[in-house]
Amino acid sequence: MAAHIRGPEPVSMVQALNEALRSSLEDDPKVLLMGEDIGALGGVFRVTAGLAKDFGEARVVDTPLGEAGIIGAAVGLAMRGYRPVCEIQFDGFVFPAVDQLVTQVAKLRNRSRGLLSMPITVRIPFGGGIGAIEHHSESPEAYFAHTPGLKVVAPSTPADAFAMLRQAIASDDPVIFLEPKRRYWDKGVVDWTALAAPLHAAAVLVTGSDVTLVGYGPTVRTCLDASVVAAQEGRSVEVIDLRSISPLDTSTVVESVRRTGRLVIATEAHASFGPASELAARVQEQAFYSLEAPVLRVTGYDTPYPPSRIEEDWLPNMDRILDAIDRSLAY
Amino acid sequence: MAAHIRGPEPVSMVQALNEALRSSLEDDPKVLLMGEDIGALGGVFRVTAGLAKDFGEARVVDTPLGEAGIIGAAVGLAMRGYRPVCEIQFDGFVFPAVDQLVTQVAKLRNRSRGLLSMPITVRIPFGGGIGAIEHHSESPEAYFAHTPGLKVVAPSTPADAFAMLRQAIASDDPVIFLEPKRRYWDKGVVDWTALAAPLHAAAVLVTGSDVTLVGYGPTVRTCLDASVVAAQEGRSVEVIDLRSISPLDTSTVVESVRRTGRLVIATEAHASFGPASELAARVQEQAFYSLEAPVLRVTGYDTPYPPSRIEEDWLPNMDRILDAIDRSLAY
Amino acid sequence: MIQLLDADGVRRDHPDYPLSISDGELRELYRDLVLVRRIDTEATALQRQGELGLWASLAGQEGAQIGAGRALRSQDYVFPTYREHGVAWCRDIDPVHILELFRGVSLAGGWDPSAHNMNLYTLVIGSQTLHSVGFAMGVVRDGMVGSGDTAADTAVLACFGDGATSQGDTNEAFVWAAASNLPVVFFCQNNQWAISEPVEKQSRVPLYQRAAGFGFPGVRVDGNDVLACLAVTRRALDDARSGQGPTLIEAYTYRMEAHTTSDDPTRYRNADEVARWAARDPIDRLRKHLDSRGLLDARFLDSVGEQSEQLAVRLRAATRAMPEPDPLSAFDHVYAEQTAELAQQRGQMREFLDSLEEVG
Amino acid sequence: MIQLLDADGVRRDHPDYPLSISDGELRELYRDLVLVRRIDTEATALQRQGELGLWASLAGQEGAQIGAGRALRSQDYVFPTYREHGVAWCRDIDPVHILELFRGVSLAGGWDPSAHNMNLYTLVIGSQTLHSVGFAMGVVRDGMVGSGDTAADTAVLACFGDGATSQGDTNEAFVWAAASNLPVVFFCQNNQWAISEPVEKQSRVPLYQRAAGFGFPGVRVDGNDVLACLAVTRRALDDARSGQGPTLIEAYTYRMEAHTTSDDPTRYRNADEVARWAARDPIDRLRKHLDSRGLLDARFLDSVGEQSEQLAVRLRAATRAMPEPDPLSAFDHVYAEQTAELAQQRGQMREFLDSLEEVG
Ligand SMILES: Cc1ncc(C[n+]2csc(CCOP(=O)(O)OP(=O)(O)O)c2C)c(N)n1
Ligand SMILES: Cc1ncc(C[n+]2csc(CCOP(=O)(O)OP(=O)(O)O)c2C)c(N)n1
Ligand SMILES: [Mg+2]
Ligand SMILES: [Mg+2]
Repeated sequence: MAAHIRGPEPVSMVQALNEALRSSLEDDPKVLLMGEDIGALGGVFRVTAGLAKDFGEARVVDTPLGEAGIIGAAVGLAMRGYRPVCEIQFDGFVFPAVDQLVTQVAKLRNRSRGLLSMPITVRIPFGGGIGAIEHHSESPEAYFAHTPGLKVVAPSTPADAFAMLRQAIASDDPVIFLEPKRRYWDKGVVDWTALAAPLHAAAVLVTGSDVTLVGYGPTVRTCLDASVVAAQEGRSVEVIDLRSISPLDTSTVVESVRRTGRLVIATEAHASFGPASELAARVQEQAFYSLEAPVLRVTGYDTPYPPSRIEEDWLPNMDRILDAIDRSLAY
Repeated sequence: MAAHIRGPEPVSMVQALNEALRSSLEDDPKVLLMGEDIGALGGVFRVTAGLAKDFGEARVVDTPLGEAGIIGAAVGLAMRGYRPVCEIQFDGFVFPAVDQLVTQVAKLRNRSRGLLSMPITVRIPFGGGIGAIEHHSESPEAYFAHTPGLKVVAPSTPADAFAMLRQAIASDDPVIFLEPKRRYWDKGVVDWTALAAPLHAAAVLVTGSDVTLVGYGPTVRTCLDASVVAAQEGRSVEVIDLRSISPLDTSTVVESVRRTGRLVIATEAHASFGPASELAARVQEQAFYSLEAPVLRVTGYDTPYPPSRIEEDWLPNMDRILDAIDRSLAY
Repeated sequence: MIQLLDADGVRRDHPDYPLSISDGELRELYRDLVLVRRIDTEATALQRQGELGLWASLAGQEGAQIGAGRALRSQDYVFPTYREHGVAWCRDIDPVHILELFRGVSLAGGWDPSAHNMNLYTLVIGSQTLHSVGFAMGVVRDGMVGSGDTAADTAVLACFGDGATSQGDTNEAFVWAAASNLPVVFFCQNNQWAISEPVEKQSRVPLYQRAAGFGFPGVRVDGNDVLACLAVTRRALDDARSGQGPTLIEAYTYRMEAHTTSDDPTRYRNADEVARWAARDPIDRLRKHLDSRGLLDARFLDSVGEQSEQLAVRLRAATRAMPEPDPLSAFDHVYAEQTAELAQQRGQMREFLDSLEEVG
Repeated sequence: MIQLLDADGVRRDHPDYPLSISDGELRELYRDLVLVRRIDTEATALQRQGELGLWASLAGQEGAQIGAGRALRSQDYVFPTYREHGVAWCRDIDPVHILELFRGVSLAGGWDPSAHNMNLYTLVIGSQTLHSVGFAMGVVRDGMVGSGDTAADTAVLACFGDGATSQGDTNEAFVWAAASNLPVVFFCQNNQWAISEPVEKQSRVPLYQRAAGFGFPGVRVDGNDVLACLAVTRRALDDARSGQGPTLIEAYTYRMEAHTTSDDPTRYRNADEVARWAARDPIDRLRKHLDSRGLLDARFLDSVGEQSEQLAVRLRAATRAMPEPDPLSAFDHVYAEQTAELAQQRGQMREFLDSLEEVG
């Protein structure tokens, strides 16, 4: 098998995810992948490339074209003792599965007083920035984060992608695993044997003292870039990668804001009723006396995702983040 | 027809809604109702009682049992020039329709550059407190409020129910119309001919100076009760009924908070990534220097809606609201 | 329509569904039917007395449910709706657990699904059909189909109503079961009504015909004939276990009572119809048959009557004795691994409840 | 499988689908096929040159689409997927509008659905089948079914692929169309593949059989035979308009190219299969027929060739000339009545873009 890619050279996030799936399939015979086109094709992003060949069609299942079916069947498989890892082909196609996710997957443990377990991972390539057509650039995390019983995470690097996907699959809770598709081909070094950080812990990537800048998934790279530019302008930006959207590691952010007094959040999801608003609500509550400026949100606007030719202006790009940092510091 | 109920006597919210549907059917031949059991039965809450008899089965349509079908068919009817008013029998059964709502209803106007109009009203009895079984007490408003292209409203009185439902049906935008089912049988006087307030304007129900207390739908009554008790303790509470969740009338709330310096929000929806968080995020941003305490949220907890025998402790009841007011004033 | 007992209780044979059944077994079926109906009438009474918030009656459908339920082997797995009290009975689930749901002290009934090989009640129409498909995929992967070991080979029974055939989920389940030849028996109780909507609003052809379009067999059975339901379900389960794939069974029956105790059927159906179906009562039918064969001696009838009475007494007492749930239990089992946010919210609720107690 | 032209272009008759067609009409069908294929090859080229972000080829499916498209009357309404370039051609939709979508300057193509009686492209698999059902409900309410006025009576054509038959929405659409006897023709292009999944992963029986289970007729037609597609769709549309309800047509055809330009079909299908289907090319077949009847004179062929060349030139130029959308247009048409929040966000974007311009 492709263990050769587990070396010191940088790998893409796609490769890291593929390795995570491979090792999960190797480690646990109850793990099984299912989705549209994940078999011979290896998925439209090749995340499952080679796995059907190596593990067989019973464990890497090309399903009929129906997302409700994929998640509904995963529920039954989980009840039979399996750990299904479902792929939803694109963010915009998860909605037919929302009923099974919200009324069944999220609730069955609670409804059964802990007798039933739903160790289901739902992988969804999410977010924009790849020049795609409609329904291929959505950021649906808020729908799931608002649903008790689901957990929602998003890695931002190949290393996290590898570690977090393995953790998600090993988790006895259902995890919506959001893959930032425009970072799929970015490379990074993965320490294949490292002990992973807790799945739901935020990570302080850069320490700073003037303002806290928070992102997750696709915006983390943008936040890091912004912090470099801001540094050139003499601004010390602390960058935090949330990693987990639900549960949200509020305390790491609050602790940071207590020091910086300022918070800017960057996410591609729509502003209103979105993830940035939740973090703002928590931080204003828990760090009330520390805040020297309101929490500012740099997000996708409250419009449908636009045609790809204008997506760069619509997304929370570096300039918009720098602008928000300026506005925060101007208070 | 039952024009006799349009008198000065108080009517229940169910009656007011029935009258709004009746008058909309009378006024516009393109209006048509569709849903499960809305015909002969008159809906499980009798909101459509008598309408199939008076307007015929072509305009009050008992549909097959499928929520995706109800909303998907409404899209086609809208494209043919009709104004469908859909009933979803209970809040917990809207999820099979989420795909059509999010990917189609919400987006078709934008996608068609304004050439297509989706004048669809989706009536959903929502919220808890009636001793129901699972899936019959949900507060799904955040899912829809986070979706650009949808509007979301919730009346709290028979008078608003009558006026707002007529406005929603007349609106060229799709409106999720949430009916607070535990207030269905509360009575109130309706001025049947009054000029209605704008559909998306919040209403200051009680003026006060110490703290602003905001609710919508089922919690408005609770907020009013709390304000009376608080007054007995010498606290002057300003009560605002949001009426519209999306768009959110932020300015009315901000204007109030500028005076009171304090804000408590009461909603049955889950706390995290919910409506209360959005309002908190906006108010901390727009009234930053006025806030003397963090915005506090009194909400349904982040658990699945519990068995009915314990729902009263789970819901944002009056005691929890009073407690939050105390906490706010203690800052 | 497959029938093995006609409306007068006369036994008929059907070449495709031979049924050899002993006198003792026949009497046990009768006992099941009577006891299950007793659960139903008792629960209805408890609802009227305010002890239950709601009740969904199975009256009229006992034959279908006991027939299907008694066709199961213990290793088979059942996915019920909210009305499967008769099937649950056959799975040895204490009816008290079902009443917990309808009283509002638990969300979905408190039995252990794995202990009884029957999932909890599912209220969202159609959802469980997809679960049954997934479970069946697992059964196949476990090698428990067509292995030849009859104690191991396993089938899945997916229960749903006529109305559920209109849901996307149910039809997707048909697609999956057919495409992968899964060991699922789709057991549709066509009780003629989906709340107030007659089956004609859902389909203009008999429901069992739906299956052929997906590529697997469908059969209509007299749902008020417990023997036919037993034979037809047994055969379908055998087929499933031996690797011959899914079957759709339409059990043609009738919902004698309101949809639930909250419903008022006089608004949408007439008494004539109900009376016509009363004449086809599944218990009467089996009683006539047993009677004609001299199997209804007083001792047997007494024992059934007594057992029925004891059951009712126990249900009443158990319902009234159900402990009120702890409000803090809302926070249990939301996650396998509790989150900090939830732990904090739980703390807030506890503090708050404590403060009320201090005041009170 | 209904066929009116065999693989060698020999005309056959079918008793249920008589087709009288003039030589001129035959030649116009040929012109349609050639022009539509030219749109496709040109768009593929534009994608390779980076002028389009993506392209979904209809190559191989021209016969199905032109057959169905030319069966429509102007008052009929079409609900397409993302691959209906041939049907759009028959609805007089400028292909440039389609390219707008694939270039990324608009979300769904810029034509006016009402002007062409054809909805915008729908990308979410199956969704449009329910829209067609709703539209048909409106048609019935407008009295435009079975009125006897052939200029008014209206049918709805719902297009979808083989993969779409697995979606809940599509099956719910079958339920609704059957239950209300709606004037919908379900036109399924079974091109054998749903991206990488062969049709056998979706169904183990021919797809047209699905309809019978829902209570309406299904028919399989040779999708590479434009005449058969024309005749079969025409009859189904006539039935729909006259009040005889829905039909499912399975047009048995093949996707000759990749799923889209992003796809790599060598990963999942072999060249033999493609070659076999190339021998059944719908354009070749009609060409042989016309040739055998002496209808392919040089003048006609030249005129088609010239028109095809002009079309390609125009598409190239128009694509390159498409104005870049204004980023602020994202805020247009989100609502009929703009909200304060959106107006404010729009203002923020404008200010921000202005500030960049000042800097730049
Ligand atoms: C998705 C969904 N929509 C609506 C409901 C409300 N509802 C509960 S039972 C019912 C009718 C079900 O009819 P049927 O499937 O025939 O089962 P029966 O109750 O007759 O046993 C409806 C509409 C629901 N539970 N789930
Ligand atoms: C709900 C949904 N799920 C997944 C996709 C991704 N997707 C796009 S096309 C396609 C295959 C469709 O196959 P088919 O219906 O046969 O149409 P064809 O492309 O062959 O014309 C898939 C899975 C989608 N567009 N919508
Ligand atoms: Mg029924
Ligand atoms: Mg296809």
